[in-house]
Amino acid sequence: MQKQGHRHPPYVGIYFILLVLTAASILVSFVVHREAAPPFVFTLSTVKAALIALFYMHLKYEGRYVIALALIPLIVFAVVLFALMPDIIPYQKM
Amino acid sequence: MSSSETRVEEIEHKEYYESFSVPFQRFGFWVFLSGEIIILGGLVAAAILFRLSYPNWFESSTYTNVIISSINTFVLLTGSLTAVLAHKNAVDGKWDKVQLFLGLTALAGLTFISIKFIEYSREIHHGFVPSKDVFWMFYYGITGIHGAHVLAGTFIILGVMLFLKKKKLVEAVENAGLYWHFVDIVWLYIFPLFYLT
Amino acid sequence: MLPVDISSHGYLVDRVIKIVLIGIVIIGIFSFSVLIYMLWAFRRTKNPNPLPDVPPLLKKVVLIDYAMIVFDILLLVISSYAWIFFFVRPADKIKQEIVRKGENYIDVKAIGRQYFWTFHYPGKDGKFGTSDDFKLGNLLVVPQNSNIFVEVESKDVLHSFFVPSARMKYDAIPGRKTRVWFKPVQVGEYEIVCAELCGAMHYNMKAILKVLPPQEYEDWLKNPLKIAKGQDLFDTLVRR
Amino acid sequence: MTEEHAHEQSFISKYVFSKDHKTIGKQYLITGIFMAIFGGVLAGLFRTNLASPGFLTHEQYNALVTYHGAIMFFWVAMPILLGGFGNILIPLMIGARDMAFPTLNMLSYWTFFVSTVVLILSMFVPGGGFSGGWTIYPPLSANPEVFMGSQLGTVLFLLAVALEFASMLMGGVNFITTIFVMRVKGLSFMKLPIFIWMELIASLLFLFSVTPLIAGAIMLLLDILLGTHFFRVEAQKVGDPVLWQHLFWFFGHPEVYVILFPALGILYEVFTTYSRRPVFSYKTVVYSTIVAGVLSFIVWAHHQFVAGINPISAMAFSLTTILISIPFSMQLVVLGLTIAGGSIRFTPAFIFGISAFAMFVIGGLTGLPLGAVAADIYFHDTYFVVAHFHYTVFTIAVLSTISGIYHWFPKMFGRKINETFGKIHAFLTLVFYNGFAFPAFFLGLAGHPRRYYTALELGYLRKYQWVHEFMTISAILLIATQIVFLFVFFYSIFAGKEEKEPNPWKSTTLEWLTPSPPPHLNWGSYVPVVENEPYEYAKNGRDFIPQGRLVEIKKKEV
Repeated sequence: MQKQGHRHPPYVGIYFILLVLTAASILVSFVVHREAAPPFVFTLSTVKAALIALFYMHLKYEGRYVIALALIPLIVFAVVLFALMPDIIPYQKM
Repeated sequence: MSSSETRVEEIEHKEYYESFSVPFQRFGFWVFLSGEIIILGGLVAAAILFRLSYPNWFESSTYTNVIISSINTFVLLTGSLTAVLAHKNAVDGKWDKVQLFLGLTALAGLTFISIKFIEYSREIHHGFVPSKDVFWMFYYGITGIHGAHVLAGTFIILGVMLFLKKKKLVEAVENAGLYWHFVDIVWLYIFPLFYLT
Repeated sequence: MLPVDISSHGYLVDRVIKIVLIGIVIIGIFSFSVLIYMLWAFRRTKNPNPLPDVPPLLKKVVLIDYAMIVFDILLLVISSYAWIFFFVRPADKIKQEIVRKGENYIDVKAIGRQYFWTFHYPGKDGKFGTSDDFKLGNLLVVPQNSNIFVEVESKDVLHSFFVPSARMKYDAIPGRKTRVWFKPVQVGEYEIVCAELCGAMHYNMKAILKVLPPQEYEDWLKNPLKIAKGQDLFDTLVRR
Repeated sequence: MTEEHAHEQSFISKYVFSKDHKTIGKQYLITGIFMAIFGGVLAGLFRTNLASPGFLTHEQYNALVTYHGAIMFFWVAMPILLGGFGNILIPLMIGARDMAFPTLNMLSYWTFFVSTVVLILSMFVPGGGFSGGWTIYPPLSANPEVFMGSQLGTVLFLLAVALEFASMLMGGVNFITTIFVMRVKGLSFMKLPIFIWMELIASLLFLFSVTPLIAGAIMLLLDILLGTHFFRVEAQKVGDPVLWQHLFWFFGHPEVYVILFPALGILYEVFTTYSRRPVFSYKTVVYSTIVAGVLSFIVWAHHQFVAGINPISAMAFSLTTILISIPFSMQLVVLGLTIAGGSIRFTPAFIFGISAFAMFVIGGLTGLPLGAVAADIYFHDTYFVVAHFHYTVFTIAVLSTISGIYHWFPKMFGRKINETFGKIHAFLTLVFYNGFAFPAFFLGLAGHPRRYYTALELGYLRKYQWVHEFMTISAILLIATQIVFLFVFFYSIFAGKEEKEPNPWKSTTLEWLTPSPPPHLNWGSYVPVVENEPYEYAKNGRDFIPQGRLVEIKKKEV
């Protein structure tokens, strides 16, 4: 019942991109100042995660229901994170 | 799902039910994954909240071993590649190659867990126990849960390998792979959170 | 049913409560009358065959949704007003204002433990951590018409500093210090209770809020412990 | 019944480890009913203590309060409304032959069963069960040294809750997949019976709300077992108890809707059937339910207005909380107007349904003072809250459920349940229930905090002791009524009059097409074909038009 329509994306090529990005994030964490590193490193992580989700997990070829199932948790994650920030952080800093 | 009920389902499915773009096995698996994303996401969210407010996080994170964890990242990514190649071959009908690639993925899982084990024992040996401080409790909590997921993923893949001897189902290979990729993505965030920054 | 209100802000809370209760009683009575009318008018013996459409008059019941929206907005406005006025502003800011205006104020720490409250007074110098600090067990003595800043804190589990008569409630959370403000305007003895499950004797975690006229409070302050010891409330302290 | 010979099954695979959704649903239903009686008896015990203090010890009182809350939510409302009615009705109403994953379904029930056993075990471990409230607030639950129960009891309690969540998640995955993928030909989303919509939205809400709490529960267990301090505070070690409250209520509020929506779904089916009128506005129901579901994710902090959250975000949460009353008022108006113009049959199912509706109006309206942030300063954690959630949750878990049981009893068991008894049952339940729940509003106004062993210790509450006594008597009578119902229920399952008619109530939805009880694989050698809207009553001069009809199929040989 697998949808046969799409051609296989270049899995091995993506793998090498992932490895290069990983090396880059390790490099960044050592080169860049520690306060400034997290945004870069996490952006790289997000790029990698997007590559895996889109190609390895075939989200690029899925219908809207499956994409919704993948996106709703991220929205929930964001809601929890941002709604909790004003409550948890100031008290932890004391 | 071996009784005759399932077979009735399979035959009748297309004829009697409203058409739906996704096969039900994969849809159900994505529903499950959707929940899993939030379980690990919730843990990571808590970690981020404490990370942003806990000044000594970076200090503690320098004690974790970047080399070992980089090797582990490599192992997981390779497992992802072999899992997706297994699925590709399954779609193309080359079932002996599927077995090979699934075997490699399971091997990657076992390697990851062994390396993690060595890492844990070194850290505990040096006195970094979970109750030491905020960083270490999150470190053990999250990597522990993640490790359990890797273990589960390995078992799923081994189970699919055994299952394939009887039935050649593309869905089974794909779902096992999906789980593996999901665990991999989670690691991509854990790695910088605890090792790099 | 509401207990007597002794605080300067309590009337606002009471007003919100009264408005919302009157509102829901009106909406409730209306809904129930429509419901009972429908049950009576459309029973099978009276109306053996269902009508093809809802009677036009009843369709107007949909307006209750709009009434609900209006009521909600009203409620939000008055409730937010009370909240902004007395609770949103951090007690620190209220304090600055009060210092500027030159009004009276006292600082107290309320520390919750299983199952008693201790109230720390800064003593004559008005600072905590000096030798003239003193503390009372389960007794909070405050002067009338003075601004009271209570820093609520807990040493073990969650408690809640609830003064029903002052319309004041705030959770005592371990690791966090929260300052709340109220101003008692009526002399007398009132109860402070715990409103967050804190263990087996939760129901017994009570203290007395004693509001004294300013002059008596000054007298009391000269020798606070002597008078406080007269209270048998210290029993709980002694037991631990 | 033509299929029977092809599926000769042993007793164990037919009644115990069954993969048939109807059997699993009945297993859930009956387990849930037993837990309801159990939870009710617990309530009777601690209410007796409130009337005459000293009946229980302090630890016992707290433990009973805790278990009563947890049981009624997790072991009664959810298994009955999702596990029971959901399992039985979803495949029947959408014309499927079974759930999408029958084995998972069986696992779900048995995980639930194990969780029930663990829960009851945890009550009787040496040192006493968990007694920190069903909200499991740390540090009370995380610090064994300050906690009054035993650590083993706490761990087992958490384990039981975790197993129950796992079981309901399995069920939820199954429900969502089944409803999406296995609708019979012609049954598009906008033709689904409202009950199915409600189950779908409830399952999605549960899936997305419980998972952060699972993350929290893992952290709490680590706190208890490994001595970490996610939620505990020790010197130099900064945990945050408020984080748990956030995670808990992020789940806790949608959870209420998880059980509320199926209950409302039952009411829609019952109201349309017995008043012979279609739903007043189908689309309003669907969309307002979706809106309410989405909003339910951003209202949670109204449980924590005075629990140290940022006052500005408290205002934001107050706004969303009050906003959520709008979709619900729309729902209730539609539900109420469904009977307008009808020809009402006062069957037990309808009487229970209408009382559930009326009680829910009270419950919903009294939510407003709790959502308004200034009033909540006073009402937070008082008996007003207790009264409010009994008017909502009791309505959901008991009144709607019993309404559903009376409605679908012939379909489930192929037998009738006595109508006269049902009417008396409805009347007594309503009277005793109001007798015990309504006075609690006044206790709340008087400032009576929740979870108090006795009110006699507080001067300003001492004069209300007679209210407690009155409430206790009503509560005990209420439980006694339900125990009588339990006997009648089981008597009717085994010895009730047989129901030959597949559609005794002349209802429209698909489940009434097949014989009662439905054969294995639900439709025998027929299959339903959907042609109409779900609720076509009083249309074109006909009393009712079924949603579909059965057509015979030629079965291919396997």
